[in-house]
Amino acid sequence: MIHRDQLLKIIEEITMVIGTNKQFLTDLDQAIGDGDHGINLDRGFRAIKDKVEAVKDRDCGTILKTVAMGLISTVGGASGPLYGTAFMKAGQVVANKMEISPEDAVKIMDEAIQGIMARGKAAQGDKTMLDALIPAHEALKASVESGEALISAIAKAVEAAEGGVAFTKTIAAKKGRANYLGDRSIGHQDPGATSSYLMLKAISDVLVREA
Amino acid sequence: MIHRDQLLKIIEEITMVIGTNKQFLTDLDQAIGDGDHGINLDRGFRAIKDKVEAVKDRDCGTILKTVAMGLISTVGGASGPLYGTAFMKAGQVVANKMEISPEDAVKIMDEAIQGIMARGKAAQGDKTMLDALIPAHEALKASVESGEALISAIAKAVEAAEGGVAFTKTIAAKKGRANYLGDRSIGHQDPGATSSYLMLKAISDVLVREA
Amino acid sequence: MKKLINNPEFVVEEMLEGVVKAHPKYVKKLDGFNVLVRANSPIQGKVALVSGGGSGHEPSHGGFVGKGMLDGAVAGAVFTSPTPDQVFEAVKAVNGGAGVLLVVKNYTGDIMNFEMAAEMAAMEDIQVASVVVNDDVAVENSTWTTGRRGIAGTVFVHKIAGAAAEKGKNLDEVKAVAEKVIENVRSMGMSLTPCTVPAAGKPSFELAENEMEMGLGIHGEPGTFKDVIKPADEIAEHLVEKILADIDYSGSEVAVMINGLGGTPLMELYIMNRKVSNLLEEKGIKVYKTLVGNYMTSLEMAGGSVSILKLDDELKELLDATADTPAFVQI
Amino acid sequence: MKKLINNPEFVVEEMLEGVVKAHPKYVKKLDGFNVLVRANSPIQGKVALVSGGGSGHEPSHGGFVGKGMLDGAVAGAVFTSPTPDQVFEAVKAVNGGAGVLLVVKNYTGDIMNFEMAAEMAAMEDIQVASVVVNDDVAVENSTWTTGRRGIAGTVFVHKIAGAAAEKGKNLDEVKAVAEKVIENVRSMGMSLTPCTVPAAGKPSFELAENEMEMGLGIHGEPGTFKDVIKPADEIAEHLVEKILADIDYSGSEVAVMINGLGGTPLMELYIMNRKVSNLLEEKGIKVYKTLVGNYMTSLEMAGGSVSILKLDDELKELLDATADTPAFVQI
Ligand SMILES: Nc1ncnc2c1ncn2[C@@H]1O[C@H](COP(=O)(O)OP(=O)(O)O)[C@@H](O)[C@H]1O
Ligand SMILES: Nc1ncnc2c1ncn2[C@@H]1O[C@H](COP(=O)(O)OP(=O)(O)O)[C@@H](O)[C@H]1O
Ligand SMILES: [Mg+2]
Ligand SMILES: [Mg+2]
Ligand SMILES: [Mg+2]
Ligand SMILES: [Mg+2]
Repeated sequence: MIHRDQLLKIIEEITMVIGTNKQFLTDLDQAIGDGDHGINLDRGFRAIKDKVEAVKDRDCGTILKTVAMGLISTVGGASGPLYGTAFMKAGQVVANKMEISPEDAVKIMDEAIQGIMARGKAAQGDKTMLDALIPAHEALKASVESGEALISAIAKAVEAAEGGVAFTKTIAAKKGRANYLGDRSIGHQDPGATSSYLMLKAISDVLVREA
Repeated sequence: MIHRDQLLKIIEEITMVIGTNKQFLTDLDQAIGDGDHGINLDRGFRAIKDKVEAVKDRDCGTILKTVAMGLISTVGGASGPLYGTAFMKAGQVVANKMEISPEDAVKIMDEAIQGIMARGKAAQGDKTMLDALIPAHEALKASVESGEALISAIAKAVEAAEGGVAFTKTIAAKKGRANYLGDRSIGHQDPGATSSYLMLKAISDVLVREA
Repeated sequence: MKKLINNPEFVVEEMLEGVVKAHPKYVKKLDGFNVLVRANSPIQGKVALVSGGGSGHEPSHGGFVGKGMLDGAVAGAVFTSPTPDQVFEAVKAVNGGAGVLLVVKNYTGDIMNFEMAAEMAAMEDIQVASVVVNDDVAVENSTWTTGRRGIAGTVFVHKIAGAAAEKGKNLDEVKAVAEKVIENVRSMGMSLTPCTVPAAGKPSFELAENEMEMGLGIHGEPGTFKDVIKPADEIAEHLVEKILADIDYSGSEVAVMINGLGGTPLMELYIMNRKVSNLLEEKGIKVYKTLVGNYMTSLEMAGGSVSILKLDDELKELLDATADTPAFVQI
Repeated sequence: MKKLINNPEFVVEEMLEGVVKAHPKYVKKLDGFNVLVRANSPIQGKVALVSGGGSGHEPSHGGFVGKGMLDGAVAGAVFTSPTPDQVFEAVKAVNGGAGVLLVVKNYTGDIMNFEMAAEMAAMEDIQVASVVVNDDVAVENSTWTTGRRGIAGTVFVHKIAGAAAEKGKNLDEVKAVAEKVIENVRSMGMSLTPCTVPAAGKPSFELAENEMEMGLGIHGEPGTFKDVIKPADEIAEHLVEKILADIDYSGSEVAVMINGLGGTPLMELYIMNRKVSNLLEEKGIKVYKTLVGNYMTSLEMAGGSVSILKLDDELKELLDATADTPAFVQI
């Protein structure tokens, strides 16, 4: 179970991790995109701080939707609507709930991925954030269904996401700006897959720390 | 005496020397001007070649006026009208003559300097070509009046011009583009004074070689 | 990073303030949003055009807000698509009851953010239509990929669709003419130097002293390939060939745009135009109109793009129509 | 040297060809001369304006040939005053019997070459008058020196004197209004990078990554002093202060030009304008009109200049008059 207060810590942790990796994500995006991914996400997560603070006593759904709206109205670019949609879908899954069950977590990732795919029209193997999120979701789902504790299920998801990030190095992009480079994008890891991995890692880190 | 055929050789020599020093003069002009003095003069002297060729059987005056017109219509900038005027005045001194006497040479330099001053409104000490030409004229005049041979009188003029060039390093420009730099022009030798020195040196070299 | 700026975080806001100070007769800024609209917006009964995208492409798009072109321009962060709420505000501010056409360049971010704004507008019963410009032949078109980018050819869409709206055409008609422009315009660009996003603080890519990037977009991303710098004529030849290979312009009249990326002097753009113009003449393609200048830039990047638009009588008339905006005036 | 050129020796000729190909309705080139004149030159009974100078300042001056501005523009080699015969050809080609005004920028070379052209014209009984623009306050004015340079403020002379000529004023009147502009306009510039004359092949001066040149002209020459790069607002403050120290603008209405030197993006020029505009407002000087863009450049140099012109009713009316040229159109 992830309690509302843990969710708030997770959001803080993500904000911090994105801040620390702002330059790294931007550098990745300079190599095959337009060099703003870290700047975009950092601007977005810094902007949600006060908004989340204002709803910190509400349910998980409200908090996640607040994050969603905040990202949508400050990030821009491709990642803004995509992460915005993902958090929006996540919020719908846990509307009115004060805690997130392992099953909820699986559902959240499922819905988030569906949302991203509907909005961005990309598929696995297009060298996007989906290449981190889909394997992570599969790992999470398998672990939860086999009765593993959430903390270790999420650790597996993080591992799978990391593998997904590594995989993006081996392929050419079919979606996003990196697509314009054709085969020149091979050899570079996808910035969005990397930020997705970092967010999952942040979740895992908070759960471990709080355990 | 400088015979018409020697005059033609002198013009060729000047053309060559300007060509060889194109970059040097341009570098000097980059330091305190707009970096085109060598390019300008080189363009001009290359352009007069055919025109002089066409009047090579005529008198010294015609040849010098041809040089003048050629420079005026191809050099541009400040040095175009100034050197153009100088050669024009020179041509007037030896109109219809097949050779140039030592006295003519003194008169030529005198008239050329007057012409440059009338056109450019500069005076000695303004950090221009005049700072090479005026001392050169004085040395030439003194030597010729004391009965020295033209070849050694011109050598003295070259020496004086060289001193004039060195002097331009010590002063701030009052005329030409270098003036805009204020005291920042101190320490740099004037490109126009340098090209004047190089032309006088070319004359001297031809006379020595032909002696 | 050498730039005439203050804080990299505020470049867009400060720029927009500077635009409004310079051109109060043309544009006003929506309070709290990075949106410029015509000073006399909304214009009742006229279809309104809204475009936008990341900043750093000036004068695109704010410079084209005015009579005969755009009604509103939305400015995202540098090279970053604006957010849906900003686009939505622009739509609301310019809507004069006859509907709003969104002119979107084909980038995943732009598409999604403008799409979300259109969804918001639809919920408030504002009639909205969209067109997507994808003129860049450097990128192969395919349904499996993102497809061709939208670059400088977009300015022709602003001009021509803007003229149609000004003439009183309805939303469907304005959209149809915008689509006709999009079908008939192709572009390709190249660069000699990278550019530096203020917030990033360092150049977007590296090029050796003798290298250039061919086939690149307007967001500082590298192109499709690196090459040694060639003479302008050879570069022009390559760009024109790629464009002509994409649609058949033979026997037709065209408009040409030689667009500078921001750091290249007009002298060089005109040298490019000389060759482009000669090449088209050789191929029997008649140049009806030529634009040379910085229309859709990439910060201070040196380089340029060539756009060619195939014209018919309708497009010619609209292209020739009067326009009065800060960056494009035509009598 | 990274440039979109072919042979450095032919940049001016090739550029002019490109201009004529792009703007045949506006300009034609005189055969055998680097001179652009209006397509319909000479215009009988109208005072004609001729300007020019070295090339590399595009769109100055050829871009301003057209209705309401110049009749002819003479293009010298890059940064080198054109020769007298070229200027003389321009004068002959545009003279419509009402005389010709030469608009000369205050450089020794320009002065002398235009002066010689005027002497040639006088010998053929063409009525010629000259004005010399010297707006650059970076250089101290003194009868012992070359005096202030002519820089971007010259464009105001073209616009306003051009409008007077178009209205049918005679040569004395046009000259008088040009002189009024010159008396009332001041400018100052700065740069972040040097520029490279194509034939020279290397930058005109060196600047460290954190340095800028203040008070420099438009020919790639260094400025009056080097400084560490400051925020745009401080730079704007320095430029405006120097200008305001030179003539008293207080209580008056002014036109402002934020001129880019060629390599600086519009974004930065607008950020500069924001501050310039605020400073003038604070001092009670009313900005009547603002121009922001590349009007008088220095090849690909990054940087800009600020020009301020004090207006009266006559100047306002002429500034507002219609103009139709390749680089400046006003309805
Ligand atoms: N259609 C898409 N579907 C899913 N993810 C995408 C899509 N397009 C881009 N992305 C992700 O967005 C990341 C880039 O985000 P960002 O740099 O913030 O936006 P932009 O590309 O607009 O500059 C890419 O690395 C990729 O992971
Ligand atoms: N008024 C003047 N009188 C005499 N010589 C001058 C004057 N102005 C400039 N010069 C000379 O011209 C030289 C510069 O020539 P050049 O670079 O060809 O022309 P520009 O200064 O127009 O670029 C200077 O070094 C100086 O010697
Ligand atoms: Mg990006
Ligand atoms: Mg010079
Ligand atoms: Mg982006
Ligand atoms: Mg010069």
